[in-house]
Amino acid sequence: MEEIRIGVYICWCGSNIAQLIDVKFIAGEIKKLENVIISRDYKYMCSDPGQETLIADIKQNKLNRIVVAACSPRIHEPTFRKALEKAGLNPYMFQMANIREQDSWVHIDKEYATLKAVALVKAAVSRVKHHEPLNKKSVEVNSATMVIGGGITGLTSALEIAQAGKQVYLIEKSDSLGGITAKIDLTYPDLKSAGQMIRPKISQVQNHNLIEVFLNTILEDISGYVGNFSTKVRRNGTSEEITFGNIIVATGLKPFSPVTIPEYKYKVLPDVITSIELEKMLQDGTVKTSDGSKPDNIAIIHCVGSRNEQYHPYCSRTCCSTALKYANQLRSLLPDAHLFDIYADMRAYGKGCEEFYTNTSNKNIMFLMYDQKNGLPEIRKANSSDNAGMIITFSEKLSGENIEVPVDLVILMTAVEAHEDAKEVARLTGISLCGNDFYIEKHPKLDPVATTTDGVYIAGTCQGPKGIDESIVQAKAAAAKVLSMIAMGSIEIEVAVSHVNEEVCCGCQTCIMVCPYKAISFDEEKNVSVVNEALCKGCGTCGSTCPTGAIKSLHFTDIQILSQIEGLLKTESETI
Amino acid sequence: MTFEPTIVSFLCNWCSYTGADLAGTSRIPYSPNLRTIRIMCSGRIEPTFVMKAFREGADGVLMCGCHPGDCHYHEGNYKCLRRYHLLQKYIVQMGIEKERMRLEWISASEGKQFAALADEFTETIKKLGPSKIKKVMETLT
Amino acid sequence: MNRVDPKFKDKLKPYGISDWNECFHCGNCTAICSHSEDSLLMPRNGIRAIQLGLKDKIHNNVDPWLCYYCGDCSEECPRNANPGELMMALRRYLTTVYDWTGVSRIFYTSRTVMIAAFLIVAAAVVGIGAMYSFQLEPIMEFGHLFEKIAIISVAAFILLPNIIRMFRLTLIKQKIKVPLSTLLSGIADLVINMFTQKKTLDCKENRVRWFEHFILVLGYLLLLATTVFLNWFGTDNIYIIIFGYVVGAITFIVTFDFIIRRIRKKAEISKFSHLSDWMFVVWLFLMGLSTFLIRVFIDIGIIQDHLWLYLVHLIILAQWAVIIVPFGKWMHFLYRSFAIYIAEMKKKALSLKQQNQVTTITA
Amino acid sequence: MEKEKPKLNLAVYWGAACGGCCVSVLDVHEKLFDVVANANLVFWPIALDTKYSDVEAMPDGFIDVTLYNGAIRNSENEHIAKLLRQKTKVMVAYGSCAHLGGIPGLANFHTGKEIFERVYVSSESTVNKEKIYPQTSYKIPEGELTLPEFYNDVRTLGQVVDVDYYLPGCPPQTERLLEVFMAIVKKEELPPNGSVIGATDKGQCDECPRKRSDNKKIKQFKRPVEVIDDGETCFLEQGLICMGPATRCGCGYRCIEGNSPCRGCYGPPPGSPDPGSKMMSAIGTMVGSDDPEEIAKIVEQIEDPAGTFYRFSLPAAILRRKLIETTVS
Amino acid sequence: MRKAVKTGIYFSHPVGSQAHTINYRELYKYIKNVPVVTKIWDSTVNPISDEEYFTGEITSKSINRIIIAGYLPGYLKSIFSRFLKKAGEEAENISLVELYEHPLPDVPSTEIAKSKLICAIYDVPYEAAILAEMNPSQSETLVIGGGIAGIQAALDIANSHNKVYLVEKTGTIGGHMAMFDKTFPTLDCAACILTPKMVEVSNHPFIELMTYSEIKKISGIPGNYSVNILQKARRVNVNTCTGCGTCAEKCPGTSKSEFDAGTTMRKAIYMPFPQAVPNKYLIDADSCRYVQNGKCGVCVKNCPVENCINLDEKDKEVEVQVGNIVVATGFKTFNASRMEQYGYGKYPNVLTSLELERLVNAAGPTGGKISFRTQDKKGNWVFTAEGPEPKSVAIIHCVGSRDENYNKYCSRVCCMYSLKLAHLIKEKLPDAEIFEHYIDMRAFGKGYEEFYDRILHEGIHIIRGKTAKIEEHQDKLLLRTEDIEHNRILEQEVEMVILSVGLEPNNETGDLASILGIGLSANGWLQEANSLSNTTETSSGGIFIAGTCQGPKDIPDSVVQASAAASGVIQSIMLKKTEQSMKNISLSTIESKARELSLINGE
Repeated sequence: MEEIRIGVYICWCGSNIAQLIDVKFIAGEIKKLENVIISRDYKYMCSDPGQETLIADIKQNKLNRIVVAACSPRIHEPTFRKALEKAGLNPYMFQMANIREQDSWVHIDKEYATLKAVALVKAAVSRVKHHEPLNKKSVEVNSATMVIGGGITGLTSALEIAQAGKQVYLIEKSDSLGGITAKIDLTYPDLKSAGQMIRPKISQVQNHNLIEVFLNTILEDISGYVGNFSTKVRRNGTSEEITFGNIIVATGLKPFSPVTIPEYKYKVLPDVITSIELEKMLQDGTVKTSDGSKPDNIAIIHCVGSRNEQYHPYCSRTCCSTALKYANQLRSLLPDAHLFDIYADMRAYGKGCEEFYTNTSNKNIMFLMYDQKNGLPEIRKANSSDNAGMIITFSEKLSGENIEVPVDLVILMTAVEAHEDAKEVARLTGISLCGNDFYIEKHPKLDPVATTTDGVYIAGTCQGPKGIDESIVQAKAAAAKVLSMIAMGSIEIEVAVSHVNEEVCCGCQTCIMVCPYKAISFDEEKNVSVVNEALCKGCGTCGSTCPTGAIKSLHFTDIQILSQIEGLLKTESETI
Repeated sequence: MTFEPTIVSFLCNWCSYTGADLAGTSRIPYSPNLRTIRIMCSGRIEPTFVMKAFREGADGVLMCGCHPGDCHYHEGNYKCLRRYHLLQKYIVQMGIEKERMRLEWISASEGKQFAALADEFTETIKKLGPSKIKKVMETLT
Repeated sequence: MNRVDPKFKDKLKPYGISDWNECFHCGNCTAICSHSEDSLLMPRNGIRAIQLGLKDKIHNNVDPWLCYYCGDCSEECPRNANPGELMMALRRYLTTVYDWTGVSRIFYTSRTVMIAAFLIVAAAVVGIGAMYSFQLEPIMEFGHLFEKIAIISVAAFILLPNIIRMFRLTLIKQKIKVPLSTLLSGIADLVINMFTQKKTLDCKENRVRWFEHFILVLGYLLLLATTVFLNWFGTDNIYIIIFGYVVGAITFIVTFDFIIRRIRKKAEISKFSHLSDWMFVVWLFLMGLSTFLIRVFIDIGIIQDHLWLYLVHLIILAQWAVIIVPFGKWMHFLYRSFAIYIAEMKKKALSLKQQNQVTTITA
Repeated sequence: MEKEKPKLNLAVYWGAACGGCCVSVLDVHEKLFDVVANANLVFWPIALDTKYSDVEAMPDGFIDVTLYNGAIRNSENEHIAKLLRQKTKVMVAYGSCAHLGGIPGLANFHTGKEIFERVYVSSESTVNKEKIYPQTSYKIPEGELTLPEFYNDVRTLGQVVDVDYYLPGCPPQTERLLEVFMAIVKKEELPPNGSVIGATDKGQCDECPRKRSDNKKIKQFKRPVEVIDDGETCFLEQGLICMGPATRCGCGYRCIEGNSPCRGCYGPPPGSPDPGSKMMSAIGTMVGSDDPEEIAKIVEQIEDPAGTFYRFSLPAAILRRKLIETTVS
Repeated sequence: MRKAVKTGIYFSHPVGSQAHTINYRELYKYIKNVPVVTKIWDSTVNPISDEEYFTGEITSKSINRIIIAGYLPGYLKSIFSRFLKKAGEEAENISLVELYEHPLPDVPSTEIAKSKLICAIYDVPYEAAILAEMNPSQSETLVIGGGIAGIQAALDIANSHNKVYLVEKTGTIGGHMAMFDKTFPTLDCAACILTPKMVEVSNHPFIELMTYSEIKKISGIPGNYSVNILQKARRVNVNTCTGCGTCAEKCPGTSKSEFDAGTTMRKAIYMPFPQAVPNKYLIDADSCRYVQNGKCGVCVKNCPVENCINLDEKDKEVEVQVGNIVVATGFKTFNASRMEQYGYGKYPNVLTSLELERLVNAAGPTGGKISFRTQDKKGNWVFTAEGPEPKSVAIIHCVGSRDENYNKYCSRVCCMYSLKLAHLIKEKLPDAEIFEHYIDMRAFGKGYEEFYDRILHEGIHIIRGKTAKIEEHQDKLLLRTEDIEHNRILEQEVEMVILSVGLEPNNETGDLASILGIGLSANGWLQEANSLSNTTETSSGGIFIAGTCQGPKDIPDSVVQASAAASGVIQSIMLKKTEQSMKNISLSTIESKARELSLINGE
């Protein structure tokens, strides 16, 4: 067996790490460990020169194991693995110690933080001794794509891919395409017709010879892995199986139901309606109250269910500009009506939206500001002397007065929620959900349409509230990722998979039961379990379930983890 | 000197480790007693690791996974939960206070909760005092 | 609880601004205004009151009078909402609120009625001229008499009741109790402010304008005094004659400058001119000029042949006295100084009240 | 004619054990002749009257093979283990007790003191009002009487001396013993030191004749008496805890053949870091519920997890004994 | 078959200067005789007030479809829906044709109005009709701009195994994002997430990186553009420079560091920043003594590598052939000295947000310390780690944005970055008083509101009210603001003021637009093909836009847009075809295409 030669690098991350943790002390402590040939500290390990140092050390000192103590491995593990590869070392002969996110950024006491860092690095060192080289494997990519959701996002993604000449399966649960966009009359800030935009897209999708549309269809099951997925879809009671290489999830949104907000008396007072209900009226060109009369006073209330811990803490992003759009439409339909726009912060952020706000301000609309921390506006039925159907009362922020607004019709700008199917689709596709049930992207900034599951992309409002234009851009971005992958033709797959030692496996089949990906099958002849490496995602559950210890979860083997534990606890009584 | 426990935590890569990272990016301070081992899924946590941690001197062991239903690998966290119950019974039999071992769900967005958990668990362990397992195992006659 | 009144702002249209909605309340105007302070959040508060139609708040408040229209607020307004001109319009509106006769409201809201009034006055003067068979002497005597009667009656029947109304609205009705001694102590300031408008000096880079305005007020008042009390047209006193020339010249030269500025629209204050503004400066100019010319004509002895000049002068004078002074912009002069006085009284009353509260607490 | 091979010197010793292992040696029956033909039995207290002093007198390495059965419970066990090690070329831990601690190892749930208290004072059949406990030495006029010291903990042989081979089983299958013995005699190539011999690397399922599937979701753990065994289905799938998957083959699945689930005497297959934890993990995973309360209820049915998963191996586990306050000096 | 279509067309004229750009008489003449056009109304009748007239007309002429054309036609859509419904027709049968906003700078508006109208009349999407022709395309792509958007677009395209030329005008890629300390709302450090991407670009086998280069000329047709790129003389050999920095140590020429937003000085020979890609030095001709006076050469003498520095190197021009182009030229920040009332440039401790970004950055001029601006020996106002720390800081939002006097638009990122900066200041100076002055808090993105909420609880004073002026008053800065929420005038004395400057199109945007033949929208940003459905394409075939050159946006939105632009490029490469430029498609082609695609039938 070759001699173990470990290089250890402690990153300062500028001052992010170095200001709390004594990096030089760690480097010194680690230098004392067995098999550690090099132990350095460096300002920015992730930088080009940092990586160059690492590569040069590997080459000069014949290092065969590397430990970098820096930020979270979720950020830079790939970076350093690439550097190892560049130096001719197997990228898995590497271990990171997270001394930033889980140390210097969360602790205050320098001594403890440093001691903890030493422990983490020692753990990494003792773990890396047991690392084994793992080799990359690649699989062919099926050029077909499944798009889940037939709203504007799904349609755009489908078209974008089909127009590049690749097969698309578009799955829609309802009986029609178009989603929420089809229910919208106009868009902001240019007052374009949503219908006029989406109708041709729908017919294009329906008539495209490379797009197969599945309406009234639900997904029963998704199996496979990046490049080679298959699914069972059920349509009209019959099941069929389709295979494809990538998935774009665009399950869209659901409007929040304001029934739960007592102040607004939605469904109690008949003339309190939601934005979607107003859209219908606008499409028909007649806005009227429940008794059929023309409303003289109309109020639009923003942030209904948004920006409020009780309902949704997040901002629903589109409502402010949508409210401005309604103000315009109501003004043209009812030139003499008094319009009140009750907002919290006017978030007209998009291109042309601030100008739209300015122009709307000139249309004789009374803008009133409220602050949720002073309570929500309260709607009550008016008295006969009030000369209006309802009265809204609240504390107006810009005048500092408690005011009453007489109204006949109230429009609630309801929040945007993740679609109710999002959870189920997330389960099938392996996407993670954030606290608000929107999908979590692989990286919120740099990989906003990818997910942690390879080959599964998200686009549109399933990721978070956004406007039609923004959803379209996201749909295209997701399509770009898919097209890239199709163009490449093959893709490297997970290497840290499970491995069955056939010498030990006795065929109890417990592992088969626990595998979430059906990646393990039973070989009757040999009486052993067999792992399909392309299907295995490396969760390690089988490894921890196997009673004989025949299954090794590569890169997370028993010995690796046990040594890591040992390393972690070695520093017990040392002090600086 | 006050007793500063050493706690080994096993965090799943997708939720809990990310949540712990979030505590970091959000700079939510918590007690420095936690030493983390990242695994891909809480389903990978097996009793052996916990025993080993206690054996090597950990005063407490914390296991964290995604919330039920949120597991990146569908239901690894449930598997962890089932083992946890059995393991708990076992460690009690072995004379270890069951409070020394915890299984909690931390999602990727729960940086705050993670920090609070770390503090609270550290407090619990501090109250229990140092674990004597390592010493006992080493002084076996 | 205040009820919003979306219709209210429509009532303000005749006073100068048709759209009150551009303001998005960033507060820049109030912050930039050198007069604003915690107790005087101007002009944004006024704008908000208009937008929401909080009528009482506007009526009870003297804030707009404390604005001297330096124009800073309008210049840097991020939404071109023109708060300076909004304040001006409010002042016009408040004039009609204080006016017990309601005539000024009619004049502001109906241009036709106002022009008709001007024509009627002109016709009346011509009629009187005819009554006196267009003889210079009696007409001038009448004119002189008219001046005196007009001053006294306008003061007694319009100015005084309006000021009392202003007091009622802004102080008495709001149950603000000001001790008599305080009321009296403020009078000196009131007079000084009235004649000097010294608060304008607080506005940045406003000295020239203030000075101009100051000598115009002085010129105008002195011209009034010279003609009415010193009988300028009838006197032989060379000092009075020369003095009259000076103040007359001041009046029309300065107003001429004002007119030119309003035409050029360079400074913020001159950018927007309401009909009432035009009338005020033009009539003042005409008055100064015609007075000046009459004395010139007298001095060169051709007034007899140019009776029309005196008639024109009298027409202007009459229109000024019965329309512009009691119902037009002239009243701003008065209201503004009283507003400062009232604001000061309010402030003092408030601080007294606070003091009392403090003592009760400590007691 | 071949030159007669020199005979091997063979020792068999009995530590903390039930004697079953020695019986299993005897169970070679007529094959004993084969043994004797090839070996001299130099030390076997159960059968021969060899004194410890005789052993001490032997030169180092004199004994070719020692079969040590039983765990290390007292100072005598330890002393002889060390002595034999010194005199022996190939030390074989024979049987579960020497291998992993065996049944005596379960004493590690208690302290030595507790055991004495139970045995000499509180047991129902004992009358010992003075609470007299055995002493390691006792002065009598004739001199000093000594007894071995009773240790607080039970250890495996491997934890006391270096062991060359482990031959598991409670007791080991005699056939296995013979195979091993003959291999040594024939100087066949032996596995590396420290290996388990006389057993395969695979779990019991490899040989188990019962039908298995991947459906091992257990809703209720049962005791054998609670099941009407169909004689065909995997025990686990019937809710019976069977240590089979986590236990080496070699025993000839005799328990299973007797319709009794495997109890794990052969110890875990190679690669297991702990003798019981893997099985505990597997059994835990098999609990057929996702509801925490239900899981707890199901798990409650496993009466004695430590005793179940470490029946033969507690001293060899990562946590080798129960943590009891008094054990800490 | 659908029943005969009878179309009524209403023209809504704009008011103001735009009104005369379209010749309506010509337009009427052009469409009058199309069979399905039953009636044309112009603005002499007003649908808002003449309801009876219109319903009468629609009923009597059995009109069953309405086209509203002209300025902001959507404003009237609901009214016509009502008319149609009253007449018993489908309320949805309305097409809107905006005639006053289009992405074509050089084509007469009347011509475009005609083509848009004819498409609407035949009920064919304009986008479909102008897709008449496709050019064959080659697979190489040019990406202009090496900021995050350019990097992302280049990587996405290159990952499909197609060649990309990435042209960047400065000496390194990274753009503005590299200058930032942390990014909102997750506060992960910008460099940590950006530098790996930069390294990926430099290592990518399919990307040819051309830094310190500018686009000179573009000719050719969509699918086959020929691009002239000026490679400015770096004067340092990229291949041999080791980045050791000896040259810069000795270099006597100095200039304000661009990367540090002018907060510190750099040498004439410099590395833009430590993680620059390429990680090599270059010489800035303007501050190099040799280039300016012909005398110096200290760097050459000190350079340990032979022939690495060539002070006489000249700019050179290269030509590349590409099929598609992605423009990602980014933004510049608003020049805060234009707002004299804030005294930027006059008072040393009035900073722009970009300057503060550098200041709080651990790799910045002060190593992450927030200190006052002080004068160095040469009299330059710079920041050093030795400077004292402020005890109070005010941050002013909307500087140059949402302001009719400067930029009318909202710059979209300032609210969030201001909150972030406030947080970072608080972190560094826990005892300092921090004030934020805002108008509307635009925390609209994913996790932004939550971040705002968090800042609200950090003891930072968040005040609604725009600061009107800043004056210097005995070493301190006196701010005057109305605190709207608390009904008071705030006269604060603070020691440092941060101006949250807005975003403006980069200086080159206009020139580049004319080189590329694409339009500019109202505020000088690049004009997209369609503000609703297509924000990444332009009127020119094969030319895509991404990131902030199209309008202000934050990092995730820029990245998404860059990927979306890449999608168009990859599609084109896969099909080996590129769309024709709109302006090259004649009206008659559009008309015949529209007629061909049309499903409607006239009488």
